[in-house]
Amino acid sequence: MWKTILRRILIMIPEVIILSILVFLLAKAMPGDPFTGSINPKADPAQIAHLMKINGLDGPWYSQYWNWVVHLFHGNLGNSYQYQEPVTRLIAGRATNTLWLALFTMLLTYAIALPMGVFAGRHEGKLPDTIIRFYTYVTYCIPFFVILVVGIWIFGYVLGWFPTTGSISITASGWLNTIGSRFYHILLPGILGALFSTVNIVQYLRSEVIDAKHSDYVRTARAKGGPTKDIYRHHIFRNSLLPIAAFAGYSITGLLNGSIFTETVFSYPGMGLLFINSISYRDYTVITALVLIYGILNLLGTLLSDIILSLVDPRIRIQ
Amino acid sequence: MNKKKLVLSAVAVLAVIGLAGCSSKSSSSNSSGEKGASLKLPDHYTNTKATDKAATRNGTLHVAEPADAPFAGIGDPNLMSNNEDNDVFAPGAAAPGSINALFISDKNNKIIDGGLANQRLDRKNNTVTITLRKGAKWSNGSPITAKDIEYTYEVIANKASTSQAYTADMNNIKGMAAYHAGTAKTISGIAYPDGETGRSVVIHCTKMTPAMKFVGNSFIAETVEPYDYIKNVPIGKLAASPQVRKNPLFTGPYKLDKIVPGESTSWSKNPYYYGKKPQIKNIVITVVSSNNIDKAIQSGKYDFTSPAGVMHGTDYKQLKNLKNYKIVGQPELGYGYFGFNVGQFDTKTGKNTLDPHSKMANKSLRKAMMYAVNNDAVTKKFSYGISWRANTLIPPIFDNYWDSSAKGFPLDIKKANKLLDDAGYKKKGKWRVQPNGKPLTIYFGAMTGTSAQAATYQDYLQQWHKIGLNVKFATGKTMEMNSFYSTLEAPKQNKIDIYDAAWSVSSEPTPTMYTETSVQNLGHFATAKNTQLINDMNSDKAWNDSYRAKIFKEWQAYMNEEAYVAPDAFSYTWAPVNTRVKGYSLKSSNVDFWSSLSLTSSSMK
Amino acid sequence: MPNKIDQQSSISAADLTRLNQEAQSEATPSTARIIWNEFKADRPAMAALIIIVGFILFVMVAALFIDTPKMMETNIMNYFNPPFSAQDWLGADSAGRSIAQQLIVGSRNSIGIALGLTAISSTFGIAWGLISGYFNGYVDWGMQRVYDFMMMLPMLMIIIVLVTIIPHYNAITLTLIFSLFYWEGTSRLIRSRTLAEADKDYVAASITSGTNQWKIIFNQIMPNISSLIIVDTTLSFAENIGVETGLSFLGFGLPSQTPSLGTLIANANDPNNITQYWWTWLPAALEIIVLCLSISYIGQVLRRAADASQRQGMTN
Amino acid sequence: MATEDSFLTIKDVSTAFKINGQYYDAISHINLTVHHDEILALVGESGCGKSTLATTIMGLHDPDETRITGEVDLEGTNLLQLDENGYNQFRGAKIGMIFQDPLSALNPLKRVEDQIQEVLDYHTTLSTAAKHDRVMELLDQVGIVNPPRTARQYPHELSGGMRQRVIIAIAIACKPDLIIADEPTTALDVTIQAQILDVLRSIQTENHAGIILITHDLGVVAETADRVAVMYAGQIVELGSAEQIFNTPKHPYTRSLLRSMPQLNNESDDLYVIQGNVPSLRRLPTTGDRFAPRIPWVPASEHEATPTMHEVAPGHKVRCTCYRNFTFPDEKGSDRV
Amino acid sequence: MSLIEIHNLKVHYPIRSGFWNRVTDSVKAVDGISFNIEAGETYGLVGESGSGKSTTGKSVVGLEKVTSGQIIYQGQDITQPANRRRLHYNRDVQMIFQDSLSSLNPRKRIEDIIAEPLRNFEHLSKDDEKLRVLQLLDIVGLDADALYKYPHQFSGGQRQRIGVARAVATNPKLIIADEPVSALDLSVQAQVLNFMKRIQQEFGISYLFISHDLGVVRHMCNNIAIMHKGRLVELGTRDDIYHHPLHIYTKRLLAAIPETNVNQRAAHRATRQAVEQAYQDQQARYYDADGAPFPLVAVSPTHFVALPADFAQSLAHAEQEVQA
Repeated sequence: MWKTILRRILIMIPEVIILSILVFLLAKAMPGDPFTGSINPKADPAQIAHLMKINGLDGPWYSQYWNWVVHLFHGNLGNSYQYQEPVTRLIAGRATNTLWLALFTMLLTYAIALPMGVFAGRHEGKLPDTIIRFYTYVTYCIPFFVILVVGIWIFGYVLGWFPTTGSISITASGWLNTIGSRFYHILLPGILGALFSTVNIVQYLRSEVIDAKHSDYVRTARAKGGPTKDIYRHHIFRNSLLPIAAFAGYSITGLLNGSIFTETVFSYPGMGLLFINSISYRDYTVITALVLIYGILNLLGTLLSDIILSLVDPRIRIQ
Repeated sequence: MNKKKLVLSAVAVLAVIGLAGCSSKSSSSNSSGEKGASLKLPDHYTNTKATDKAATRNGTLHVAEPADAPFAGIGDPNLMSNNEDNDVFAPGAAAPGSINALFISDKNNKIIDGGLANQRLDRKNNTVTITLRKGAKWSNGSPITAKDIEYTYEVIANKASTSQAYTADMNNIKGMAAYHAGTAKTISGIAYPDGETGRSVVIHCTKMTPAMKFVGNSFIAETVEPYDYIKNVPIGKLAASPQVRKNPLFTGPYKLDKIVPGESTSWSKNPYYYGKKPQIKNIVITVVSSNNIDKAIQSGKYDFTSPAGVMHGTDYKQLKNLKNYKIVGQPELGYGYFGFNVGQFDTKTGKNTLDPHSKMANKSLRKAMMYAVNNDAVTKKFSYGISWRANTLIPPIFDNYWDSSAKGFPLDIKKANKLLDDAGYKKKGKWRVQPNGKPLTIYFGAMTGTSAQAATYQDYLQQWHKIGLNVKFATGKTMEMNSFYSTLEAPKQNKIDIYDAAWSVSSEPTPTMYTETSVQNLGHFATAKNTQLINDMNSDKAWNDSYRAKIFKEWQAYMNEEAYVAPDAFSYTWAPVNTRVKGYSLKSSNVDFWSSLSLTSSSMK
Repeated sequence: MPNKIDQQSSISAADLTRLNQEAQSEATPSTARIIWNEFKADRPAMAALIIIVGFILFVMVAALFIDTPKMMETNIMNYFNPPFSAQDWLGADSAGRSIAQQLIVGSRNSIGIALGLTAISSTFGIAWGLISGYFNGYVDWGMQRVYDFMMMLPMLMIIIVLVTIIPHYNAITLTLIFSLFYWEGTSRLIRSRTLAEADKDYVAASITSGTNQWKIIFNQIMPNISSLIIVDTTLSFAENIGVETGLSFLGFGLPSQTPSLGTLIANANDPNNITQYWWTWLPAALEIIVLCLSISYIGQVLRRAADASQRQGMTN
Repeated sequence: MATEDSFLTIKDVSTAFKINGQYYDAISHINLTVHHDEILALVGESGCGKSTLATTIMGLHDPDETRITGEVDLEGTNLLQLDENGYNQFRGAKIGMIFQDPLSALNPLKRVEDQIQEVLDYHTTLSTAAKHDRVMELLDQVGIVNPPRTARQYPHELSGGMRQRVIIAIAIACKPDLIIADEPTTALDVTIQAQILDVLRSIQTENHAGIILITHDLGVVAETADRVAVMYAGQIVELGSAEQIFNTPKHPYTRSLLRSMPQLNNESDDLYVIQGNVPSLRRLPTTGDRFAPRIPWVPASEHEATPTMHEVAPGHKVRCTCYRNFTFPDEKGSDRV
Repeated sequence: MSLIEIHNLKVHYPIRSGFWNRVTDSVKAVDGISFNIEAGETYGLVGESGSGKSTTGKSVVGLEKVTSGQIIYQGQDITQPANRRRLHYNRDVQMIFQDSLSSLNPRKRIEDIIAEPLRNFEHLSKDDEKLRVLQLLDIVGLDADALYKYPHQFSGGQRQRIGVARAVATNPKLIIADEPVSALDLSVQAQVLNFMKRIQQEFGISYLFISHDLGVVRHMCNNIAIMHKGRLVELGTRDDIYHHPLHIYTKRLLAAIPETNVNQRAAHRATRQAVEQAYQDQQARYYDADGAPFPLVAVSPTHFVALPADFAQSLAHAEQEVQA
């Protein structure tokens, strides 16, 4: 199994290399440079050239790329022009926030979606099923940011139940307070994100449950004389949940995309907001690093899904 | 959105600067527009309520910093590069925008005694002597020394420095160029009469200029750096170091307790502050998305927005009638303007040259375009009075220099048409053609911004269409800020003929961005008279204040006459202030902004 | 040997017309007819179909009568006109532009983008999925690597970067940019079904009948996944109508002079608009929801029609 | 075989499925008894209702989609009257079922042992260790060579024959009186089929169970069954001992089936072909003999208007009177009756 | 000359494993079989699932990528796709599939299905083509109104007849019938088998009839090959195989066929169990050290068995004596 994972990771390497070249070139192709308009007008052109040079912005693209890669291998992604600190440190701080939020959203998503999907599948065609399906249709049709914007307006401003900005209150002290404050800040975006991302899982799980319900092995289980609840617990739930569990890795992709919206609306300082800001500031080092990181996270998500699936499904054991 | 302002190193000092990309432009005002704003905002809030003792003991002042991005968190005035950092570290300074500043100034921004240090200019010996007040201390209790003054120059000028604050004018200090180039280890022009730990430094210059009398000039750095505290950090790495990020030192009334990177800062009283004793136990400054700032204020979460924070006209409309908030404001250090592309920058000689054959080289055309713009109406509708039509290129906050009598370009379609007719721009079909008969299409460059700005730009186009000029957006739409500036900064370009942009200026108003050699002279105009006038502003004669004012006014008249760059709008810098706040005053005479503040109640209402 | 067949069968050329007519009268209705019957049987679905088709036609035609540049002119006097007023029955936005007119032109633009995007990405995705699924071996391996790589790309980020790079981007370039990424879901779906189909004996039968590989892919296999294709395309279309809204919200959408549902909904990114000037964004949001729901509903019917023909196959 | 020792009596059972809101009988008016120690084969072509009868006895139909009438009496209890919980006392305990497709009938995610033990969990109070022992015993009983190893495996790791043995182990775990085997060997190779049939028979001997063996393969029936019920279009058309059915078949359908088999000793060129098709569920004739359309040369007068079962020999019953003078068209005058 | 000669045909599927996912082993689906198909004859290929009989059939018709060996048709090795194309091989060699539903494209009308090979090989005019399809339908006993219907509207037996019609459309010389009746009910099976026989007689087609059902094979085939583990274990005439089986595997298969003679079921079971016992006990004598069948040796001009020559001869003698 470890060998297979290692091999998968090796296969990823060329993909990551191509991605790195791609993002590097894309970033270079963006108009303007990080100093556009920000140079002191009294500074002479030599000073600008000097700054470009110490930031590795001179020379042809391949030499810039090569420098970048060499630094990359030293764990050095360069400095953010906008934030004047090492990109690794900058992103590390933001990544923590994004991961907190993503993790919470994911847990909440599953906490909401699993009962809903199972319930809808179990009562296929009945009223609760109709209601749940209507909910999924409507949610599917509403743009994500509309949910966020309306949500922050109602619960953040009108009702004032939740903070509307930031990741933690500065007045929080002590570990309990700190964690509490962090949690309080991700609560609303997490709930809204979860409400949105349940849709796919609910629909998928529902049809899985319906399939499982009509499967031969459930018929076998019924022929064993098991009570309905045991049959659901031992056979239907478990078998329908497996593909969903494997979905978890892939859902990282969705959460990362969503983070760009959530963090923008909630001024939540995570990687998504950092990306949007960096685009405006042409902060290449940050842009390239973020795209690369998101790409690698996507890859790892896929790998994770495969691993989970092989762990939980004996038919797909990785040798 | 993108209101990337290019700020400079903080201190209300530094020279000109950045482009206030998008703050609200446009203005209201009476129809003739000579006298500035129709809306009069008070520059202070007189709160007569008694100060609650409990509030003083336990109260927390909540300040909102409107911003689209988390702040960078560089707690050093010479290294920070955006407004947000300046704002969130403001309580470390006596007054907003003067973190670790040496000097205080009068209402004309002239340096006066009584600050952290006093300055003496010696025109005979070409020296500047700066003397620290006695017993001045950093917020950690260690003394402020002469070396701290000098170290500012090292931080700015060091070869490895990430600071953007180094200016060509600093080469005026002896030995500075060599240090900057890395050929000298120390700056030979800076001397310590009583040693590095003493209280004074003497700066030897090659020449003295009148600008040196004012805060915000680009010749003399006006801050201190805590040398002892940061001496072990290589200057190239200073901006990323914890000494600057986590626990920066300040000289102001409050000291930094805690910082949540990108989000908020928390402050408590600095017992070592030399000036007026601070009165509030705790100050918290939090970044609030500029989209949400109105809702945040309306729901009563903050006492006021950062005094220098960017607030739009639409925000004013939303907030002006709140019962528990008062609006306080003063004219902005900056202005919006129209620029015309009339030349190119010669990279070899480093000079801008006028191209007499360029599309916009005709003065009548430029002026006609300006007279066609209905800025009075536009600003009134979209900014609710916090912007108004500008009449010159010097903002009214510079009382001495601003020419209040300048007419600017009020709406006058008739005059515009006449100018064009006289200059030979005849109508051929729907549009006017060039005097030589060739068709005329003018490309307008504008930055993507708020919806009000988009509407404004659209209105400009419509107005120009009214006088028969075929004006189109360059690239067909508004431009994202970076594309906009990278297009304009090209030495020679023909994509944009006229553009709308903004400058925020330093408290010393010499318009260096319009000089023959400036790379920020985006329209590349250069005339002998302009060069002469700007040089005169800092000539020996200009030590005479009234002469200097006269030159400034002459320059304003000249610019309005030639219209290479034409004024667009002036604005207020303003903030909603909660009625529990006492002592809020933006008066420039209030050198103790932060320590003057107190709370009348411990709970916000 | 044709003679042999002639000898074995009593049918000769003389009977051809008669038999053909007989056969014709017994002919089974086509898939299209089955789907149509399904719609006729399902009133809500019919209503959804009428709404969609009627709305699209209305928007396409009405948009012809609107002078877009004129409509997008700033009209200071109409600044945030409330709805149901004389000039603008749906009100006006911050530049005094009619929301109703913008809604029509914006719908046209958004639907146009959705149609273009669906056409490009579905065609590409279907072709990719069919080819990759049919040919195993190196072709499939190579195509799968490309697919994996595309899947790894953080789509939204790359789109934003591309949008900022392209200087003269407009609805068409935007459609093309989206098309770069939106074929993936379709291709995966189609590929997995093609893999299953390619294993079926009728494909083997076609091979042994000497049919060329491309004909097998597009004439034999594709019709068999047509119901999947129809349903997937329908649902993609529903999704694609709102595709540019997210970008517009983040500020990377269509140019401001090109109204779209996205630019209208993006008005909601100013919280003041949410409550005070709700008419600037709400109608567009509702429209997207209604369109998307209707199309999804139609998709359900199509899916049912497809299933029904299969069920029929089992009971007969 | 006296009726007294029959422990399962199926009385007048009909099962109808709902199709587009209307009910259609899949089996109608079935009467059968099953005795201990016997294998009763239900034979017929696909669609004749064999499996429906099995699932009806097991109570596995969705009550919303089916309408079941009649009585299934197992040792004094009418199963059709039971609610779900009541039924569960019988399923697995008194009735075991063996399914056709051994792969899909096993939960792919559970080890063999867990799947067998599940029955014991539901119906016994044995200790865990005792259950484990019982599982090993069962696996051994169904002829699995290495029970501990197989018990730890997952279904996909087993061959088709092994899987079917596991299913049998599940079915017999609680020593049920009745085992219903629904096409237990159809998916298997002929050699494996023989082994599985041997296992079934040995189980029956050991447990004294009654087995209902559902199959379409006359060979399997001839090899295994004690009694045979031939089904056509939802009805039993002939019922008798294996000897009676194979040696003296009466009903035209039974005779047609036997005649259309490629016999090992029959190398003639043409096989007998029954005319027409099995009617689909929705087109079942509601009156008259359902097989009549497929023997059109038999005059209507030969058929009963409402066909009933006639006892032609002790224990040998035939539906409808048409059997009396039935001959195949190509053997007119043959003396075979 | 034989219609088709198969020489040492091998079809191996690679198994990849190890760190670099290299091919480390292979599943030997077909592992070196040779036989000839004569014109007009019927060959039965019998074996259990996984014995490689279907793979062999598919290789002959060109559906399977052959690992090694040759299939010679008209002097050309048709394991090369180019040769198949040039010879219009599939006009002469056709196939009938087991699953009649999946072998007919559910989205195509019957006319298009039957005409498919015609369109590829014969290029008839529209009317001629339609006429040919109608005639073919007539031959397999279907009415003209089938023309514009879809496969799912027919019963299993009718569909299989449509499959037959398609297979004979181009007047092939050989039809590979892969379990053509195993999915059908008894009565329908009889119908299809009758058609296949009739068509063979009338058109002089050769069949390679693949089945696991020895009863059906016996009914249909004059020549029978028994396959096991990818190799042929016994090859001979119907009489050779059914009455003089030599290989223990053949005997076991024959013994496992259920008898319809109820009166002798006990005896039959005893025989079967005895053969099964012998099969279990005597593996070593009948298979080589790797458990694979030996190469074929001839025991008579028509009868071949996969055993060491001497052992085969002794078995043959013993057999003759028993018969005598």
